[in-house]
Amino acid sequence: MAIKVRFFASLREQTGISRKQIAADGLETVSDLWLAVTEAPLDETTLVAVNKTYVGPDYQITDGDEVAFFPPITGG
Amino acid sequence: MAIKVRFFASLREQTGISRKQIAADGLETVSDLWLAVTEAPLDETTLVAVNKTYVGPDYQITDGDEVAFFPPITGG
Amino acid sequence: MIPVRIELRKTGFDGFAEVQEYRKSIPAVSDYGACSNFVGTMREYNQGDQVVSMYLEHYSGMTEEQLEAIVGKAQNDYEVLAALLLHRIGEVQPGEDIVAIAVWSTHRKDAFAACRDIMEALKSTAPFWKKEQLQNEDRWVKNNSPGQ
Amino acid sequence: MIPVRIELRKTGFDGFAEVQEYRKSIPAVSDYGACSNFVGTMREYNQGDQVVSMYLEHYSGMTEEQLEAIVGKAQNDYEVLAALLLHRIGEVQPGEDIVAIAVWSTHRKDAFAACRDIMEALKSTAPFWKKEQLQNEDRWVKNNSPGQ
Repeated sequence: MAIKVRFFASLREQTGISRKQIAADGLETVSDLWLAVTEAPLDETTLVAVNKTYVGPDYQITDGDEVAFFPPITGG
Repeated sequence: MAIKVRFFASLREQTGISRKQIAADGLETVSDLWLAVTEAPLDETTLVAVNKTYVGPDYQITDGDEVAFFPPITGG
Repeated sequence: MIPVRIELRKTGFDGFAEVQEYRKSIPAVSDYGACSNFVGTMREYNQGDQVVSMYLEHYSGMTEEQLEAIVGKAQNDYEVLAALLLHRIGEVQPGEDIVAIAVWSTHRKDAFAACRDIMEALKSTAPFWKKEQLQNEDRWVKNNSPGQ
Repeated sequence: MIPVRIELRKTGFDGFAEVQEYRKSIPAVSDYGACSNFVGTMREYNQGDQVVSMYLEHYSGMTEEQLEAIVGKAQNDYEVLAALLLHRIGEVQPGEDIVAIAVWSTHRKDAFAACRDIMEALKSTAPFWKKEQLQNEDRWVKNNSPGQ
């Protein structure tokens, strides 16, 4: 399946990836996706959104999803 | 002793008095003063200030005081 | 001395314009990161009746002293870097602003709390009285409800 | 439909001027008697360091949706007669405003609570990230402290 992965802020700089299309066959959750892309376990401070909605680390990804990873937010 | 009495808002209209100089000899408290001027007991909702500071009903008046009586405040 | 302005105003004002203007008088790039601002405006209807206009009576001298004490207490209780408190007196029309409060602080917690406390204290201890002119009669507003 | 404006802005603004302008677009004499307004401003110093400028990153699409959900929740929890939420994005200089929130209600209790809740929710759920340019290095701001 095709997943669009996005990283923001410090995670974008650390991974060197802003947005990337992934053939995520065999991956089930957003945690699996993170591990496949970064080769490290998902940190609990990292926030995850699928199709622009916050999800937990066990959220199941499906074909066409846009999955975004970002650090704690600092707006306002 | 000479006391300056002032009434504000609805109390000014009810008493017909805005400000009045009183020879308050024999009066001890602001409650006594109210009774002498209005011929009724001081209502507990009425606020009292002596020399522009809030006081309780038993506050002792002294020569030269400015004593103000007013209803609950409604600013803001 | 931190900048504080407390003022009773006889004529109409726009609360937000006043806060904007006041901010220009305090250091432009300062340590303040947060401003909590409250503007109270005269409504056209009160207790189900249309209010044509309103008269705001005060106790000259005592009202100013109370407002200073109220802002002083907020400065004591919170980090206040600058404050503005402006209150209308005299004849007021519906839609006109009655009160504007603005408190600057480093962070939002103190700014919000100080602004809120000043407003509550003003409603309960500053000598102002509202007389409403309805279409067929006048009436004194009875009292302010705490925290509403 | 109550008037609500939510906007991300790339260029500098004066939060109070924006609230003043916005108010002109809602009914002049309305039922609102109270407006609680918050303006957050970029400080020159953060964590002891002088900050030369700042970059505000956001997640286009999601940020707007989150802000709409935040204001929607406040409308659900409180009486909100009108609301403005304006947030800066991109390059920001010290002394410039970052966020302006204004909530109009009949009485002060709901106005204060809604404005405060919107600000807290924005700080905890709206995707924005601050990168500070110091004199010799850049750094990402680590996190927002709840309620501060």
